[in-house]
Amino acid sequence: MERELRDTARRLLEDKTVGVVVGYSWNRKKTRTTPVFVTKPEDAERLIFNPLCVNNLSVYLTRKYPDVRALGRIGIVAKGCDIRNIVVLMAEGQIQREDIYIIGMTCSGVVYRQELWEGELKPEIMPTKCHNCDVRNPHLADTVIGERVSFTPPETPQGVVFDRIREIEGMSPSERWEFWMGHFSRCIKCYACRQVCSLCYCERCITDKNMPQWIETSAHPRGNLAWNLIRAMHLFGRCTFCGECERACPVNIPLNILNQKLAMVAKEAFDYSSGYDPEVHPPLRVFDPEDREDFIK
Amino acid sequence: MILRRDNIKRLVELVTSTGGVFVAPVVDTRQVVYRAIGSGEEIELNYILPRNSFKEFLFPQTEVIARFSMNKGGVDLENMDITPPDTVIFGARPCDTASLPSMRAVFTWDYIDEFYTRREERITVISIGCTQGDDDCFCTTVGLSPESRKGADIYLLETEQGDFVVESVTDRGRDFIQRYEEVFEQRGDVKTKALFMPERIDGIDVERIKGWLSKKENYQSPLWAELARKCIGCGACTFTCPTCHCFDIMDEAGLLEGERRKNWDSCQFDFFTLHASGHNPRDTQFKRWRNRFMCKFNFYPNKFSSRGCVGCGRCIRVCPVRLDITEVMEGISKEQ
Amino acid sequence: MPRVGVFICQCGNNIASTVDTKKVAEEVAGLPGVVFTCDYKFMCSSPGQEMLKNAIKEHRLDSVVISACSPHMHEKTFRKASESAGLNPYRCEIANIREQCSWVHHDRTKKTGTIKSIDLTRMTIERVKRSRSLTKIKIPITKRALVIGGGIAGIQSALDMADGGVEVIVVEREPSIGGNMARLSETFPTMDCSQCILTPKMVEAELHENIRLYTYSEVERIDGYIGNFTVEIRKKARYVDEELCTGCGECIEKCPFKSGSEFELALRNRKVIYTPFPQAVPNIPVIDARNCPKIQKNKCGACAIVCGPKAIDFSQKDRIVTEKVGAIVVATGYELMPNERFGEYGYGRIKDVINGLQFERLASSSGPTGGEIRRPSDGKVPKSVVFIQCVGSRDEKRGVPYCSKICCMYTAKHTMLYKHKVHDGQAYVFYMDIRSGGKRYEEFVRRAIEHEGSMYLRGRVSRVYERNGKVIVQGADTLSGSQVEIEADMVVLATAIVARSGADTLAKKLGIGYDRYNFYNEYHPKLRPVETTTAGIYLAGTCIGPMDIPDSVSQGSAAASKVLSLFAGDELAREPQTARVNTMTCNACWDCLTACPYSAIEREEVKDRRGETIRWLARVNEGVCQGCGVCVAVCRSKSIDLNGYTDEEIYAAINAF
Amino acid sequence: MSENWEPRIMAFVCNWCTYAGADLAGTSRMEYKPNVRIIRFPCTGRIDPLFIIKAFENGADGVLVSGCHPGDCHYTTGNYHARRRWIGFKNLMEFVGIDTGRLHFSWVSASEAGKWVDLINRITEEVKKLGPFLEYRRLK
Repeated sequence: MERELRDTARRLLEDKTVGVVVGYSWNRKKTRTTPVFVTKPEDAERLIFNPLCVNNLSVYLTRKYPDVRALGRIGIVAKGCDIRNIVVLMAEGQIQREDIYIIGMTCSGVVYRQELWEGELKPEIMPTKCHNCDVRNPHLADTVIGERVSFTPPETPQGVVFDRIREIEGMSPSERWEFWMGHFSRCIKCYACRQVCSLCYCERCITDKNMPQWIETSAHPRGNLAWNLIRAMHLFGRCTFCGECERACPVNIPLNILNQKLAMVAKEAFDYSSGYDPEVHPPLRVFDPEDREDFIK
Repeated sequence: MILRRDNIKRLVELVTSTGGVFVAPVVDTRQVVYRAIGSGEEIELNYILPRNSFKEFLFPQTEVIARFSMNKGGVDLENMDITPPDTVIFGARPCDTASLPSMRAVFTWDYIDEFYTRREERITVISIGCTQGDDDCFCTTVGLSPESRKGADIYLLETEQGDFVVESVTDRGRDFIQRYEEVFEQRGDVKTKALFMPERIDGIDVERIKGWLSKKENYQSPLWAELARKCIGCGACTFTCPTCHCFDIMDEAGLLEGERRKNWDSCQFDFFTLHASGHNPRDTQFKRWRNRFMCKFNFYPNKFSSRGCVGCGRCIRVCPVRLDITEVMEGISKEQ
Repeated sequence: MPRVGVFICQCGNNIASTVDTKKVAEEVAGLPGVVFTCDYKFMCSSPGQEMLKNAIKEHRLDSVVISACSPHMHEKTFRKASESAGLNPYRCEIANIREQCSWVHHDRTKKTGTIKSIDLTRMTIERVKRSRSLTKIKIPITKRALVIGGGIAGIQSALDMADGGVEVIVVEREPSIGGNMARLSETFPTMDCSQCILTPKMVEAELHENIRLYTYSEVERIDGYIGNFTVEIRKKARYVDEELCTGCGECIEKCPFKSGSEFELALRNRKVIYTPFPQAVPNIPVIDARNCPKIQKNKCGACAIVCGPKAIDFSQKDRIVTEKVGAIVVATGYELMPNERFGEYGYGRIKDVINGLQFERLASSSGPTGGEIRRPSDGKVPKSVVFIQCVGSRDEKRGVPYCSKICCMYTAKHTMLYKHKVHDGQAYVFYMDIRSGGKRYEEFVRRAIEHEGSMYLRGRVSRVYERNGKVIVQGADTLSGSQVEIEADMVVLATAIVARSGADTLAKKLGIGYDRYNFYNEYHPKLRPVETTTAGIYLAGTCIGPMDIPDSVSQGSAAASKVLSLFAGDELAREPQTARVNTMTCNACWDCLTACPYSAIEREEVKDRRGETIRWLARVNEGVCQGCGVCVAVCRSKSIDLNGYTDEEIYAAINAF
Repeated sequence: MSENWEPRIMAFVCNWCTYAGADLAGTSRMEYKPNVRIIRFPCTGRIDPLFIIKAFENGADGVLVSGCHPGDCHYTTGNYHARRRWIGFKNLMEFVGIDTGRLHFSWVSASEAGKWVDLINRITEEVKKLGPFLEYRRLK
């Protein structure tokens, strides 16, 4: 698979189909993977692909990276889950299909965090998204690399995140409040969750807007709550559950639970799942006159 | 002197019962963190390095520096008078303690920042030599080691039995031991555990890096973009770094009153250098990353004769894209 | 520092009985930036307004708050007064302490009312401090109008506008104007001949110096906004030069080929070069290219040979004409529901089952039978005719749930026309209900039943079939409770009125709303019946829903009067409550563009000096924006804001809560 | 919580329906609880979740958002957009533990003065039962 990937990348760079291939490579000690920008055909040998390739590289396709765009048309190594983000970026006019070349990777799952890797991919070190993945074979790509993976996701989604959601739903409001305030109070406002998210592409994030300053930037519980609520809300109907925010969070706030809860709301209320069809509008910019309104008295 | 593991609880009691704050490593949400504790039970001593540095006890992430109220006549201002409690930082790692002189240097340089210095004057830092470490530790590469006493008031070494050999480093340390003498015992015949010495990374030469960075033409080197293009511009490295010290002043106000706050800021944020005109001198992410690196290995050593990097490796561990500062150091060391 | 003036109105006792206005004034006087406060008996009275004006001048106020009745009552009054004192009117805000405070909290101790009034006033003060001076938006107007559809509603509208001095362009997709009304024989309830009343109007439209007709043409594309539309019109190839043709008709005479007449609804053939009907306007023929051997196979060409002025041009192509207009009247009319879907009535299968419009043609003196009622199959005069109402109308399952409104009337008319022409004939009518609301309408139906001997049967028809040259109609007479079977010679179906095919496509081009039946949506069904939610586009006639001629004509005139009042000034002044984009931070994600109910947001390309695209931005077209603020709320980066309701103003008001 | 404590309720309403409905309650001299403070918007479509968070931050014990019934929107579809946003936001607020009794959504037309009166009375009672929103105010 890596051979094929490298050959493909080399060819694409040689025939100038792309100016850069964004992919994964090893760190110095070959213990972790890290994004790499390959611009020379001979450097294609640095590319790797394995279950440690957790990063969602689609973040480098956004308007925040003019220097990556300046390298030319971007070839991107992407797993199915990463492609879902690319689809959202396309639906929201952030990238044109023809401006990128998607090297789709078939995937049997990745690790939840690289630290957990002990040389073998076991279900217990895989994130919830992998257990329910319906895009192990890339759904939108210019070329697909790797054997076709046959995997049928369970009918009802399974995994820690879903268990936790059910658990939290079973709590009383005050228990839920305690749960989340406990987590949010740790927030250090480093915005790793935002920066790692390819859908948080705003050149000026709402939290950076002053006049008026809707969200207090101080990392006190009130400011943290406002930030986390609005972050979740701004991803409502858009988040693909790639899990990057939670992975990036240095203080382990369980953002996957929050995001997935809202993804379930979007699915249930609008029958919408993000990242599958770039022609379908994200749900908050459109409406259906028949939307449910049992909560509106 | 010996501090028996069982006596640490007592030490916590003694410190906290007199109004002091006792900071120690504890487990929170699958991580070891420095935190002010109420009881010695919470302490976790099986750890490599806490997720946070203990700088937040001297330089809080957010703190009120003034309050104001508005009325017809204008604005009434009330400065905050800080009288911090005595604070013990227990279980600090030598890399973290080594950051204290660097922090002090910057907060007392052209202006004495009393919010920092007053707290610093009231802390006693008790460090423990590392008996464990990981791949990301690189203190030895930047001229430090688990044996470093720099910044510590008391230095502990773990014994085979799990107790600690106590060594006072400063007067403040000596006073502390005297004040709480009941928990310390005379040293018997003990054997200390071997320290974990991170391997020195051969390809890195800190002096050479400084030399390279000092050359004006290298500021525009294409190497920067190459090494740091993957940086996504979050503040995780700066917020966990023991020596990063940038802050922002923010007003948070209701209708007629409000507070002025000093909040951590990060040179990695694109708004850090954004001018009111809309111009941003550090307009791409690698330039911001270059700044952080320059700060640690050039500006700092030039200005304060202390280095901005203590080799704790936190920035490597928390980086969502695994931008390894030692790989950059290596890359630059290779340059002429 | 802002300089705010606050005026608390007592409204006689309306406010003062439950609110201590003096206390409110005193309390808010302590707020930073408030430099003048007072309370007064009637702020809206002349002395009250004078007081406001004087205070603005004397205290150099830069904004004012009037705590008084609802802004829906006197916001305009106070803004006007403020403006006359030199203050920007949009820096005057109202705190509603009457409808939403003094009148709903009856505490005579004035405690609750006073507290709430202080709060509401304070919130408004904070808001007004952040308010901005705004100026009305001036939009230049192109004083030309486009009418889409040359039926009676469109013609009326065009004539009224043209008489008012406005240049009008009428686009009609058929070769002649006139629409469905041109097909009718006589019209209810006066029974005057349709052609006789319509033709003069058609001619007038043709000759009017302010009207230009584009027949055999369709609207291709529409851009722009109120006052400033650009319209592309496709002029379909007629193969006859309109300038040269004299309308002599020689070509039609000589043309050896025939095809089914659209106008006659297949009851008769026409020539391949033809005018749809003798009184057609313009009287210029068209060649039916599909059936013309010359165009298809380069054979014949008889028309060109006989044409004196050499007007025949076989090489003609469709042409796109661009016109600029300031307003659009949409009058695309209706058609009848294709009734093949009602198999039990035998339409399409049995020759002598026809629809209402076909019957109009049979009864028309210019029709295929010269006005004699003769059935299509064998040309015999039918001695008994069954009329079936509500075919497709009021039939949710197979047709449409609405009532087509005119069928009761025209069926009554048909029975009379029939009776007048076939004296010994018998008309039967199957109906569900008779709906004859309208001036002299009920009398008309009664006449049909009582004086003209039409047999009205209340009930539905279950089956229509042929037997021995007769059309057998089986149905129920629910009033007598019996099954009936009628041996008829002909059956006429009153099929449902539906929107023109392609009505939805046109609506999308225009950016106007339409319902599930493709009828166009009025801005407000009662109070703004001829306007659409898109400013500058108006509606008339049956494109809105089924209606009769008088209603269509009224609407045509109504739409015309809307356009004339729009064109009364040289510029259009609009409230400046519009959205604006922060071009520094817009992400061009197009959330706003998709969500905007008015399509007021456009894509703007920003290019560098070399002409390369640097970025895209959302841009608000102030001429179209209605100021709802949907775009502001969907914008995640808050790169769009709404004048008059800016984030800063709202933030301040919430902060003062 | 003292017996005399009265909740503070913030209402975000649209200009054309609910604001007019509240006006009608006044013109009809109906009476209702004085705890509500209205902020007027052109349309519910203008109302951002940020406003609701800000209201709680500023000490609101309850928040009401109200506009035109579906199909009645002055701007034709603003309330449909608002409704979608609320579906997400309400679920989110519930999920983080904000009691549903503190956040209300409603359609009140310009003619429904009675509904407005009942609504305010009901919400006031409900929030009163929940007590002051100390959990939020304590966040610092």
